[in-house]
Amino acid sequence: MSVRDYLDRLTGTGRADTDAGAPGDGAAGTDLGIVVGLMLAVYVVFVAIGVVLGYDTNGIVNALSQVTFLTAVYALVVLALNLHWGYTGLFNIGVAGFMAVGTYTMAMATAAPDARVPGLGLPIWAGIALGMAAAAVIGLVAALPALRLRADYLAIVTIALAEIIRLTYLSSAVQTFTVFGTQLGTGGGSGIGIEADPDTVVVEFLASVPGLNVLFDAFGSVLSGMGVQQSVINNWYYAFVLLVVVVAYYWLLQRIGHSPFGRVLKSIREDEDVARALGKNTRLFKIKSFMVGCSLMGLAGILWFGSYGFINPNTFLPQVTFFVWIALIIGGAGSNTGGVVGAAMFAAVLFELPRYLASIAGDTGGLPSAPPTFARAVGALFDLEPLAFVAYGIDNIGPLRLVLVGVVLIVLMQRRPEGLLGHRKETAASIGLSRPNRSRETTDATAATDGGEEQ
Amino acid sequence: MSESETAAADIEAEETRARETLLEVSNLDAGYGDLQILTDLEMTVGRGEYVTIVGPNGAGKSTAMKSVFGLTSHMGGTVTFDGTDITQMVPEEIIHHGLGYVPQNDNVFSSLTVRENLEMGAYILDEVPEDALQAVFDRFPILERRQEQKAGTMSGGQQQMLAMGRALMLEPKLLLLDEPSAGLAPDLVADMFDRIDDINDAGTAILMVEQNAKEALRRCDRGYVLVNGKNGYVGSGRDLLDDEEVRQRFLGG
Amino acid sequence: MSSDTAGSGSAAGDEPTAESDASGADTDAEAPASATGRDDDAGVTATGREADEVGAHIDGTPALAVKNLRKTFGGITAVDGTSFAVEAGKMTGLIGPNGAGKSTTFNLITGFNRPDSGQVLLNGDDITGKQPYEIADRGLVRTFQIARELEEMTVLENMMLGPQHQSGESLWRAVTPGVRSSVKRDEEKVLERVWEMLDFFDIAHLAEEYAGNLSGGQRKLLELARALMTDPDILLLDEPFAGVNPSLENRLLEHVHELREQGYTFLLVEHDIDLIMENCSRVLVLHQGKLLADGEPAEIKADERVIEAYLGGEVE
Amino acid sequence: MGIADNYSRGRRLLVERPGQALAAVVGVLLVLALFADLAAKLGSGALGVGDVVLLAWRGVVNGLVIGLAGVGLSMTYSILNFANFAHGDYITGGAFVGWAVAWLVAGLGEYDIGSLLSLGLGADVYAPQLGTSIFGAPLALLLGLVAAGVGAIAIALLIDKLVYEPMRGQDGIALLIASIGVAFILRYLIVFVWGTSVTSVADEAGGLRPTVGGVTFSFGYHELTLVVCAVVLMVGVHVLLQRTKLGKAMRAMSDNQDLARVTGIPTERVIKWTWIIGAGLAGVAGYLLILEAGTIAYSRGWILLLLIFAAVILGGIGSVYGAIFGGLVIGLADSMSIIWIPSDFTKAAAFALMILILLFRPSGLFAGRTTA
Repeated sequence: MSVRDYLDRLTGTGRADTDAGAPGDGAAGTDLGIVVGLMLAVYVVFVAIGVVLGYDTNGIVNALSQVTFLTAVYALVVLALNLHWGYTGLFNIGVAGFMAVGTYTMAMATAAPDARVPGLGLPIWAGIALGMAAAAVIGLVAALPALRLRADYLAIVTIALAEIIRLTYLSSAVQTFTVFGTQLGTGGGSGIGIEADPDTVVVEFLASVPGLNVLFDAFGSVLSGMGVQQSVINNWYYAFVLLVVVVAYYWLLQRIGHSPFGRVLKSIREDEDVARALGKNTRLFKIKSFMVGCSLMGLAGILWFGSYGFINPNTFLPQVTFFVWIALIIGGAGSNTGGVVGAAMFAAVLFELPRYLASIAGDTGGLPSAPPTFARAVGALFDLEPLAFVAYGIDNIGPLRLVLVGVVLIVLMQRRPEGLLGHRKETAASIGLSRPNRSRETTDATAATDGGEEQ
Repeated sequence: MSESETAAADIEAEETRARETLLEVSNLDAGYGDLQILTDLEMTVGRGEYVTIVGPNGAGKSTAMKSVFGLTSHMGGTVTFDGTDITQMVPEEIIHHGLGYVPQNDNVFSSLTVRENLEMGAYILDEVPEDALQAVFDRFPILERRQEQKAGTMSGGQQQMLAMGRALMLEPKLLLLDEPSAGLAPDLVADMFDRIDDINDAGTAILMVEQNAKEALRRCDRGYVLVNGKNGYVGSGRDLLDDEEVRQRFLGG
Repeated sequence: MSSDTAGSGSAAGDEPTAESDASGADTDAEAPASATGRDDDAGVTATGREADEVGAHIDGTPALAVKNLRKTFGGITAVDGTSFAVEAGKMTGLIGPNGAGKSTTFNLITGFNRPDSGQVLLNGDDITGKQPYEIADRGLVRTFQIARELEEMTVLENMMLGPQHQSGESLWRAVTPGVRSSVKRDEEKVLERVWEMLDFFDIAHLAEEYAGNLSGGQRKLLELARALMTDPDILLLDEPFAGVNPSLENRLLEHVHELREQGYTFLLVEHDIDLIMENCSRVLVLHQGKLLADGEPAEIKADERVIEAYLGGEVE
Repeated sequence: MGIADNYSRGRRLLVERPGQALAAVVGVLLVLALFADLAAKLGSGALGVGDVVLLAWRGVVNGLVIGLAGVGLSMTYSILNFANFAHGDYITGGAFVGWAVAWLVAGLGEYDIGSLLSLGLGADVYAPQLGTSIFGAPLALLLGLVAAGVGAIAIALLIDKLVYEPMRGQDGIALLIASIGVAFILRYLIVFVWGTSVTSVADEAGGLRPTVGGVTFSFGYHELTLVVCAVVLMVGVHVLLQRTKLGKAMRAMSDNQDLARVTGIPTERVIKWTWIIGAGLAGVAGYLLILEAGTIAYSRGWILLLLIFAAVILGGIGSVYGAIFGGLVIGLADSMSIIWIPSDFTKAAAFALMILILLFRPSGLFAGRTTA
C-alpha cells in the first residue's frame, strides 16, 4: 500500500521496531511527524484540487476546517475506543450509545428550565462533567455483567444496548418528565437543542482571553482579507481547540498504556487466564478500562455532536459506531498514534474527500444534469452518454462513499488486519526496559552460549 | 548402527520392496507455513505392512504423518501412494485413493451419534456401505451396542475405537494412526495395540506414530526413528529394539 | 515446533552440550537467589528442609492440602473425592492417564474451576472457591499445559507483569503527574529483578523478542520465569516438559531443582512417568478422578494397584 | 429425567449460582404478573379478546419472518463460526431483487422495463396499477418469490467467494468486522440503485374476517401467504437436515472443522450449501416481509437484524429449531409487549430479553442441540 510506504519513509523504519530505548520518548518525535505530515498532505491535496478545479477560497478554507474538525472528533472517539479494543480487547460496538448518553445528559443538564425541552439550566462545565459521569455509569452498568462474555457476544450486547439507549431517547414517553418536582426532557423524536453549545461557548471564551484574542483577531483578519466568511473562521477556532483536546486525550491514553496498569490491560487482551493466574483481578481492570473509555466517548460526543447545537436520537445511529471502528482499524488497533492516523485517513480521505469532489463538480458545472434514477442513468449508458451516468454517481456520492468505506474495511481485514501502521512495539511500561547498566557484562556471556535456541 | 545391522536393514528394505511398495515418501521437505520441520525425509510402507515412527519430542513424527495426508505445506520432494503422486493433494482427494487417517486428539464428532460418526467416514460414497459398517461393528462390538449414543459421552478408549472405525469405513489400503495409545489408561493400551494388530492382520497396512516406542516396535514389522526432522535409523522393529544405541538414546535404556 | 541444532544430524551430540549449558547456568546462578528475594535464608532453609526429607512424613501444616475434592461436568465426574497433601520445599509429582482428572485438579486448586465439594488448604488456610487472583496473591501460582505466553507482548513485558500489587497498577497513580515518578521508581526495581531472572534462565538474549516468536521450549522457560516474578511459595506446573526437546528439558529440570533447593515447593503434572520417578520425592497417582496411590517413587513402583491399573507392562 | 433429579439439580443451582437462580425466579414471577395483568385488563374491558388475538397473530407473522431469516444466520454462525452482520442486508437484497422481478413480470409490456425494475422510482407506476397482490398477479408474485431466494443466494455466494473465502482460517472477530464492510457495500449499493425512499410495492389483498362469539378477528391474505410459505420452508429445511447427509455433515462441521476435513467431508462444498440455504431463506423471508408490510426500504433488513440475532441467541446458536422458536418468542414479545409497555419500548424490550439470555444462558434455551 502506497500510504504505508509513505509513512515508512516518514518514520525511516520498516515496522517501527524502535530499539529498547525509552518507550514513547524516542518514538514520540516520529509519531508527531507522521500525524503532522499526514495532515499537511491532506491539506495540500484539498487545496490543490480546489485550486485546479477553480473552487473559491472560502470554500477551500471551509473544507479544510471541516476536515480538521472531523479528524479531531474522530480521533477523540477512536482514542477512547482504542482503550477498549486496542488495549483491553473489549469488543464494544455500542460506541454511539455511550456518546448519546454523554451528549444527552449534557444537553439536558444545560437546557434552560423554560426551554421547549426543559432542562436544569446548569453551566456548561457542569453539563460536561455530568455527561462524562453518566456515560461512565452506563458503562459500569453494561460492564458489570457483560465483560465476562466472549467477544462476539459482547459485541451483540453492546450494540443492542446502544439501540436501547437510542430508542429510549426516541420515546415520546420521556419527551418531558418530572423528577423531584423538576421538569426535564429528552425531546423525543424531535430532538433537543443545546443551550451552551461547545462551539459558541469555546469561541466566545477564547475571544475574551487577553493575548489570545489578539492572536485570534490577527488570524481572523488575514482570513477575512482572503474572502473567508466569519462563520468559517469560527469553525477554525473550534477546530484548533479540538486539536488541543486530542493532544490531551493522547497524552492521557499514552500514560495509561505505558504503565503497569496498561500492561495488565494488554495481558487481558492477549490471554485473560494468564493474567488471572498471575494474580491480577482482571474483572476490576476491565471495568475500570471500560468506564474510562465510556466517559471519554461521552465527552467526545459532547464536543462533536454538541457543537452542532442540536441533537436527536438519529444522530446516534449504529453506523456512527462502525465509522469509528473503521477509523480505528485503518490506523491499527493497539496504537494511539495509529488511531489518530486512522481518524485522519477516514475523516479526510474516505469521508470528506469524495463529498468535496462532488460538491466542486456540482458547483463548477461541466457535467450534464444527473438522471433522476439509476434506471435512467443506466439507460443513458446504453445511449452512449457515460457522462450522465457519472453525473448520477456524483449526485449520489453519499451512498457510494459508504460503499467505498465497506470495500476499504474488507480489503484491510484481508490484507492488513493490523492496520496501516502495523504492529507497533509500544512497550507497556512507564520506563525504558533496557538492562540497567550494572549487570550488562553477564548478558553478553549468556547470550553467546545460547545462540542455538532461537528458531 | 553396526555394519552388519545396516546390512540386515538393507535386506529388510529389499524385502519390503519385493512386497510391493504402497507408500513412498522421497526427499520430502515439509512444515507449517514457512516453518520447515522435515528435511529430506525418506519413507516407504509396503502393501499390508505395519510401520511405526518413533523418536524424541519435537522430532517431527506427527508432522511426517500429516505430510503424507496433505496436512502440511510441502517445500520439496514427493509422496507417492499406490502409483499415484499425492504430494499436492488435499485430504479430501487423498481419501479417495485409499488412505485413512486417525488424528491424535479430538478425533470424534462429539455431538453426533456413534452411527452418524461412522456414516461421516463414508461421506464420499453415495450410500452408506452396509458391509463395511457391519465389519466395523464386528471388529468393535461396543460401537454397535452404542450406535445411538452421542460420541462425546464415551470414554477415551471407546472414542479411539470409534475414530478407527470411522477411518475403516472406506476400507483403506493404508491406515495412518497418530499416537493411538496417547492418554489411555495403561490397561487399555495393550488392548488397543491388539486391535491394531487385528486390523493389520486383515490386510490393511499401518503407519503409526507412537510415544510408547518399545511396545510399538515390538509389534510392528519395521520402524523409523526420526531425529530433528530427519531420518535417523530404520530397521525391523526387533532390530531397533536390540540396537544398543537406539535403546540408549530413544528408549530409555 | 522446530527442534534446535538442525544441522547437527545426530542427537547424541546434543546431550553433552546440554549438560555443559546447564552447569554454565549453575555458575551464573548466584543471581537468582537475590532475584527471588531469598538471598538471606535460602541456604538455611534448603538444608533445614533437606533434613525433613528423611522423614518423608509431613510434620505440621502441609504447604498445600486438598480434601475430598469433587467436580462433575455435565454428569461426568472428573475429580471424585481426591485428598492429598504436598509438603513444603519438596517436589511432588502428579501422574495419571488422560481423563484421570489431573488438569481439573489443578484448576480446582488454583481457582479456575469451583469444586462441587471438598476443600483446598494453602498453608492451613481454606482457599476453596477463591478467585485465581486471590490464590496467586497468597503465593500459589500455576503454569499452563500448553505454555500460554502473551504473544504480542515482549519477553520483558511478560516478565514485568509478574510482581503483585505494583503501585502503577492503580489507574490514578499511573496517570497523575507527580505521583507517576514513584511508579517509575518501583518499575525500576522490578526491572532489575526481571533482568536477574532472565539471566538465571539464560533467556536474557530474548528479552526484546515478542513472546509469540519463541520456540516451545523457550516459552516454557518464560512461563516459569514469569511465574517466579510473582514471588510465589508454591508452583504448580502443568506438564512443563511436554513438547520440550531433550536438551532443553534437562536445563529446565536443573532450574527446577535449583529453585526447590532455595525453598520453593513444586507440584508438577507430567506424562513422562520416568521423569517424575527420577525427580520427585513424592508421587501421587490419579486414576479415574480418584487418588490411587501416594508415596515415594520406590513405593509407587512397587504398588500392586498402580502396576495393575497403570504402569502395566512398563515396569520390567 | 425424574422429579428427584430435577429437584437435586434445582437445589444445586440454588447453591452454586444464586444469581442465576434468582434471575430465574424473578423471570417466572414477572411472566405470572404479566398474565395476571393481562387477565385483569381483559376483565375490566380495557382490552378485548380480539385485540389480544390480533397482537398474537401479528407476533406470529413477524416471528415467522424472524425465524425464517434466523435459520440462515444460525447456520452460518455455527458452521462458519462468525456473527454475520451482513445477514440483514441479504434479506433486503433478496427482497429488492424479488420485488423488481415481480414488478417486471406483472407490468411487462405495459410499462417500460427501467421503471418497473426501479420499483416505480421516478416514474408513474404504482402497485395498485400493477395489482401486485396474490390475487392480482399470482404468477408474478411466485416468480418474484423464487427470484428473491435466488438473488440472495447469488449475492451470498459472490460475497463468499470475494470476501470470506480468502479469510477462511481467520478468527471470528476478523470475519465479523469484514461482514460489517459487506453490510455497508450491500446496503448502499441498494441505495445507489433504488434510493432511500419508502416505496409501496405490494397491492392490498384484503383478508379473512371471521366472527367468533361476537368477536371479529382479522387475518390478511398476505399474512396467511407468509405463514404458509414460512411453514412449508421450515418443514423443507427440517427434512433436508434430517434426511440428507448434508445435514449431518453440517453438524459435523460445526462440531470440528479440522476433523471434518480429514474425514473426507468436502468442507468447501458444505460451506457453499450453508450459504445457499441460509441466504435463500433470508431472501425469501425479506420478500414475504415486504409482501405482508406492503412497503420496501433499503434499511428494512438491517433494522430486523438485531431482532434476528436475539432470536438466534435465544434458541441457541446452531440450532435450527431454536432459531424458529426464538423467532416466535421475539416476534410475540415485540408485538404483545405493547399491552404492558409504551409502544416505543417494544423493540428495546426484545433487545433487553436477548441481553438477559446472553448474560444468564449464553448457550440459549435449546442449549446443546445443534443444527437439526
